[in-house]
Amino acid sequence: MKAPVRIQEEDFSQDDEIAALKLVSVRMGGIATFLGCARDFSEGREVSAISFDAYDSMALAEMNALRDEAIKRFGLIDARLVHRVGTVHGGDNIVFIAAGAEHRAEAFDACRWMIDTLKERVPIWKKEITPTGDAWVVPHP
Amino acid sequence: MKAPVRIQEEDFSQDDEIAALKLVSVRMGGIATFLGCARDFSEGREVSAISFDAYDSMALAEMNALRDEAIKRFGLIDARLVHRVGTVHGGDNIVFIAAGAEHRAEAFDACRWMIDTLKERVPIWKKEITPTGDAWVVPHP
Amino acid sequence: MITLLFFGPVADSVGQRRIEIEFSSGLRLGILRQQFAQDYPEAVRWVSFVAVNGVQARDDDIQIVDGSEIAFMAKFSGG
Amino acid sequence: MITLLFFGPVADSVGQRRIEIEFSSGLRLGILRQQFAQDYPEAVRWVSFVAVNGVQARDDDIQIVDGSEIAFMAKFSGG
Repeated sequence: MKAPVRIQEEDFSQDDEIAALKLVSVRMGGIATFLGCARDFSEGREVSAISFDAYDSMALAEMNALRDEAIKRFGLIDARLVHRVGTVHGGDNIVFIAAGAEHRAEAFDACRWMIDTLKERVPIWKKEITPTGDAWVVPHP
Repeated sequence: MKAPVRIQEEDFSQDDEIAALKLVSVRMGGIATFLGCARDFSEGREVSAISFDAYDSMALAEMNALRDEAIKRFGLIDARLVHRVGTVHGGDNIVFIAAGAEHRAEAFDACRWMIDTLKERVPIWKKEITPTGDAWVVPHP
Repeated sequence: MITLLFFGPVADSVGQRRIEIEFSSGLRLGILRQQFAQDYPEAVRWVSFVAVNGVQARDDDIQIVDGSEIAFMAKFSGG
Repeated sequence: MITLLFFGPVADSVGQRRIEIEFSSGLRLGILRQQFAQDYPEAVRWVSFVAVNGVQARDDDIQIVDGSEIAFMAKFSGG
């Protein structure tokens, strides 16, 4: 069984993640997930690939803290977070978040909170590789 | 390629559904999904199985209308809805909804709207099979 | 012919999933509703919606054409 | 020894992912910050956060102990 929080180069399977999430309890009535994918276009520029760099140990600790906080805050049964690093191309998976709860409202709220908060707190950086050069992405405040 | 809106007895794969959704465009940056599962417990009663009955032709038409409306209303790139009928057991999948958009906010809003509205508009009925007898579920107003 | 369709709790209460009845000209939804309530007083307690040919119908004055499918439906509980 | 860590745009600008420096007693975060800004004026423009041993640190008065890992980090852009 893979860990519920991971940073990895390789792709992941939603089916595997959901199966692992469900193993925790058959009292889970609603699972909300978010899958972030690489787009071939960003703010008017064509993007050939996206490269991710992470402060692995801190990023993993922050993602685990996020999971713990989401479970407690939204009363989840369980949650999983996977983020890829290295280079991905248009259509590839980047990040997957799943929140399992007894009912759907908590699952949706928690899933959304986790992806929003991951972007704020987890030390990962994205570089867009375009035909006219590479550029690190600076998030808007 | 399976249709984006389906009512079926057999289980489905999230990986397959997401792959089909992504084929539409590599401009899809965020995919929000909802998976509804059978719980072994409901409002204090142990539940051995859940059985679903549908007015198939009308349910399919309503689900297609839901998809069209969600795509238009939230500016989605694409969406998929699958609902199982027949008998399912604790932990089994019941319903899957996926919303793909350029950005995550629309994907989340649309996914949530689709499951909320499916429950209101789509002619499907659920019977809980418990050790002490069967009971059709009457939704709270 | 007119086909009456029942699903879920309504089908269980009626004891059938479909009933065919003779078409008579000038037939309106309200008449079918009344007939159904008279014939199946237990089942009608479940009914919250009626659909005519797959579209929800709220107006009892709706004219029913020959060959129509009328569904008497309980509150939906899918999802 | 103190290890300075750089990632993403900061690493590109510094041209390295880690630099080891001698520990000196009484070392505070503010001193390391100033030194970094002096040595890498281009890279420092990217820096929005500093972490000491994996925990974000905002107070320049923080005492740095021997063996610490100090990360100079740009705004996060994961997800």
